[in-house]
Amino acid sequence: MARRSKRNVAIVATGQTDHRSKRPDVNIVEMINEAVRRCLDDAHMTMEDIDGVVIGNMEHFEGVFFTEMWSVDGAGSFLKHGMKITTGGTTGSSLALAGYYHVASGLFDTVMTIGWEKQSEGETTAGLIFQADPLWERATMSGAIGSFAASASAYMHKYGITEEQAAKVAVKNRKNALNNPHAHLKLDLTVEQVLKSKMLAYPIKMLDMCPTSDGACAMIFASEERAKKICPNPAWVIAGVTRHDQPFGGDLEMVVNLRTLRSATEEAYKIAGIKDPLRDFDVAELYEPCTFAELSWYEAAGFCGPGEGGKLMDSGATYMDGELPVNPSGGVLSTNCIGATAMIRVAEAAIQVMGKGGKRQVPNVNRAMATGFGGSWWSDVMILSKTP
Amino acid sequence: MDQWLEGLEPIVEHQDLKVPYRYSMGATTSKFFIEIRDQKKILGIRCPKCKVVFVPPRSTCGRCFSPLDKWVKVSDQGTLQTYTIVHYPTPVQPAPTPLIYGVIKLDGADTGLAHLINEADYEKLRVGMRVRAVFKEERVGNMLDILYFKPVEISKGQRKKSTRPKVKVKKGGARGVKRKA
Amino acid sequence: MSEKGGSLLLAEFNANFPYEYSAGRYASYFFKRLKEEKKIMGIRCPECQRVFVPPRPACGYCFVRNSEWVDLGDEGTLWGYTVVQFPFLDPLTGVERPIPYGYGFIELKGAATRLQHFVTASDLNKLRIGMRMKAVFREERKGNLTDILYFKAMEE
Amino acid sequence: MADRVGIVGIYQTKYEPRKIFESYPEMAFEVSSKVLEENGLALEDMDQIITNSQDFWDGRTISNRTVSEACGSVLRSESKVAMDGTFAVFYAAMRILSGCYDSCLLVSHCKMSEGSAHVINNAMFDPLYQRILGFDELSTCALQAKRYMHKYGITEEQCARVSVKNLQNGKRNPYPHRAMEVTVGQVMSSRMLANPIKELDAYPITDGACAMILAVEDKARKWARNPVWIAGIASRLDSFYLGDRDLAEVASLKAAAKKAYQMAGITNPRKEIDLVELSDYYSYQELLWLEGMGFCKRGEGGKMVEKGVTAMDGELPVNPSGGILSGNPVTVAGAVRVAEAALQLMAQAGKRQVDGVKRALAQGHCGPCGQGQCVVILEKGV
Repeated sequence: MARRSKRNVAIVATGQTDHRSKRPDVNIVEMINEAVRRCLDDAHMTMEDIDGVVIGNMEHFEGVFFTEMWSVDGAGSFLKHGMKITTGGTTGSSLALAGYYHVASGLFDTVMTIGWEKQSEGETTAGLIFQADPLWERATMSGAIGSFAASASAYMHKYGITEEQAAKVAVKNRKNALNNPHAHLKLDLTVEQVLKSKMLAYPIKMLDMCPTSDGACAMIFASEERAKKICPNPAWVIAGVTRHDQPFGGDLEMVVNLRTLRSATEEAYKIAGIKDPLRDFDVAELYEPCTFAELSWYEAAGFCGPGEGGKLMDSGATYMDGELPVNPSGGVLSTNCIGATAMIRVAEAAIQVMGKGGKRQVPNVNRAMATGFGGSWWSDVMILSKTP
Repeated sequence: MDQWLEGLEPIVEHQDLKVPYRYSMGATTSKFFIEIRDQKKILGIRCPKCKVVFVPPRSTCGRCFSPLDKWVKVSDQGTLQTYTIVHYPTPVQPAPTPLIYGVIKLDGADTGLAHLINEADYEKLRVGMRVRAVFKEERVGNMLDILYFKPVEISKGQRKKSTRPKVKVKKGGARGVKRKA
Repeated sequence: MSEKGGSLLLAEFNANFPYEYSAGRYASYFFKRLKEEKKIMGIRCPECQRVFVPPRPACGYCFVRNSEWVDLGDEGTLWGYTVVQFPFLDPLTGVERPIPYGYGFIELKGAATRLQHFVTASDLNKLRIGMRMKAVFREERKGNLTDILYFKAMEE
Repeated sequence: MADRVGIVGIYQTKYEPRKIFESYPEMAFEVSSKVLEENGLALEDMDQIITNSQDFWDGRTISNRTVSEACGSVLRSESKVAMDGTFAVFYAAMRILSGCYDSCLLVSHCKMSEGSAHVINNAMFDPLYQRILGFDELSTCALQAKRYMHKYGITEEQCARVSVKNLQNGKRNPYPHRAMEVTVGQVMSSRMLANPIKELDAYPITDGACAMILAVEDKARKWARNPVWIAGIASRLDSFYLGDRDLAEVASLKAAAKKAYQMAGITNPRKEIDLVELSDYYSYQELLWLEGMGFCKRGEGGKMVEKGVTAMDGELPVNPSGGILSGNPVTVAGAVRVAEAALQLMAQAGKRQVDGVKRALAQGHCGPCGQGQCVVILEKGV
């Protein structure tokens, strides 16, 4: 149903904080400002060159109702167009898509998108319980971990996925993170260590789960005319698709089958002319909130058939030197500042296309995909390319 | 109407959502409160480009995006820009109603500070009146270390001068600064 | 917290947001039947015939109003579950929620969706996917979801 | 604007102080299904859904999770604008202009009765400097009202006249709940909340939802007898801290209006705009916003209402709907302004219809004292 935009739009710059478990040295607005300045530096631009700012986070995580208003000084949105878009875990990708639509509409030439979270300032599990239905889910809900655990157990049961296969995701992504200066958790782990880490909620152990981070990410989207002047190798947005779903966890198969990602990737691949994602993409940044999820997302994104996520992991295809490196950044398992997390996926995919990946750069990236995950098992997909 | 709706009573679920939040103030805001706590001094921060002195301080000038680090001491006295007497009680107010809020432009600052006003005769409250900060005895490092602002007692002869303070228009001053108080 | 001598301060707030959530007609009816008759009701889409629990005004697939109530019985199959073993602050009480506890998704016969609830067995370690589960009701029911205390394994 | 986005249809719930029987999905399904039905459209005709709500009001993080299914977003494209409804209209319009989508179902909802207004509004203030002082929307708007009245000599009586006019206009509108016949004296003697704002100067706690269908030009022409076109739309943010700006000035509104006028080719708004629906959460705001948008000189807003310029039968009718003062929930209020302006242009405004409206302006704002402003110019279909 969605089409490619009428006007070409490119990502021309990104900026991230160095994500940590705690940033007591800066307040929320200062942390946002850090990402914004890094993004402007990346583009060799000043705030005057920006037409509008789109920002978001998880409001209840920090108990900050009007982030778009408070952040005006640090986000540089004074007397500019400003907008707040929040959709839970997909907030970052919703914002990136908003940057795309803003510029594609022809009403803006350059738009900055900002996602952030300072999880150390609130209670993450309590914040997540806020998102459960007050009548039907809140009493049982235990933050994100419980929902993943309950359906990961069903996923293992249905397809014979093993805890070892899941553990390999934790090892791969955190090792990748060693190459990413912005990543929060950078660890050289063994499968054994992951399996022996503290049990949180069967089958999810401490090292199967993403961390909680303080951090922000900013990006600049520009029109074709502007993009070519700003950046020698911009990352062109080829497709953007969103899929939402029914409201209750019990309505859905959750980790067993993320049908929103299946539906969103099918449409995005059609728009972008992707036939075989494993071959056609050079890199993918998937929003994997836990190890089991990455395996399941492989299936939903069509990298392999249903139930084959574990086997694909075993094959090594998604390692840095594999056929389709997944999460060279270290992924969500290494960094999770929720409102920024999905934007970091898009930013990291853009970094790969722009060739700015440093030690985490995958050689010769022409096409990259990024996904966002959140809400009620919702998905966003963006496809980026070296050529418009 | 569907039959099942007949005589149905609406159910309402009451929940109190309780979360403790711990906000890092960052270096700039911390310094502002530490100076008030330890020295009873109110500091502003000056933009090197706009020359605007911001109170409360922040680390970026919203108007020109310059980083800010030039501290200036401002007075604990200022001029009331506006005020209101709040008659309705809420669970978040720091004092019983009726309470008075005001925006005070401290001498030496270009922006106003929103705070409480007290020890004031309601009838005599007016925009342009001179007020002064009253500090708390036991200060802990937050905005309520200033208990409130109270009217400055002045003799008749002084009034004309102090109720109409000269507003310095700074060269290159930003929006709001050039305007009359 | 503002330790004298430290140059970085914190602002602390103990937030308390009160809400009065209207259950709406569909949930109000569900809880009424649960309270009065210990019945777990689903609601059927007149077009695709899917039965939804929790009940809701519309079918998301056909976008029509759901209309027909269906008694789903009090037995079902355990589709997926977990045992929560990590401590966390419960915003509903302001203190840590007691752990460990089991919760999962129950497939009630005839329902197209699963009901999320507490699950238990004689021992939490004995929970298995595919187990038959039965609702255990509260004696003094109040008209909310906790009128079902939990679903308990029928055989182990 | 090179391409045009049209408003095809509108549906509103009744706005009531406490919709105790309505859950969010019930309210959202009512407006979503009815707006489609009344316009002879199916959900499949909608390429995307934009929801508009605030997590703090809903008492739920990701408040669109509650209504997604009821708005038709199952396995479809949806996003949520967490600001005033005018911003949601803006986002829906730009997503259509992007060429990615041809149509949009926009659903805005809020039940103010379920939360604690002052506690929620206190959370809009930053936790470092302002929140601890216990500010809320009403008390800070009172600071703005006082500043404005002091600086420009606006009187409480002039503000009361806004309430008298809008509450009376609201009686012609079947949706709001607080429309009534009142005198200036009654407004003036209503309970003092935070001076100069009295009970009848302030909007009431309200529940409700509003849905709107927007579409690209060719679809809009096909679907609607009288499509209404968005001729200009712009938003701007002012500085945050209450003392950073002179509260009597409205730089963000001025800048947003300027941009919107430029897009619509308007040089003299007073002459070229026939009707205004603006966000009058408090009576003084109608005057301040009219000045900010250049409908009169600074300080002359009071005279406009005194002379009857803004009355139903005046030269520039303002809020023939009865405005937010008659009862619209926060967030939804901005979508209602656009909806009501559109209904006037569609000649579907019933008893509140103003004759000969060809071009109308809708304005919305959010944040402390109107920090964020959005201006929408609508034109009758040609």
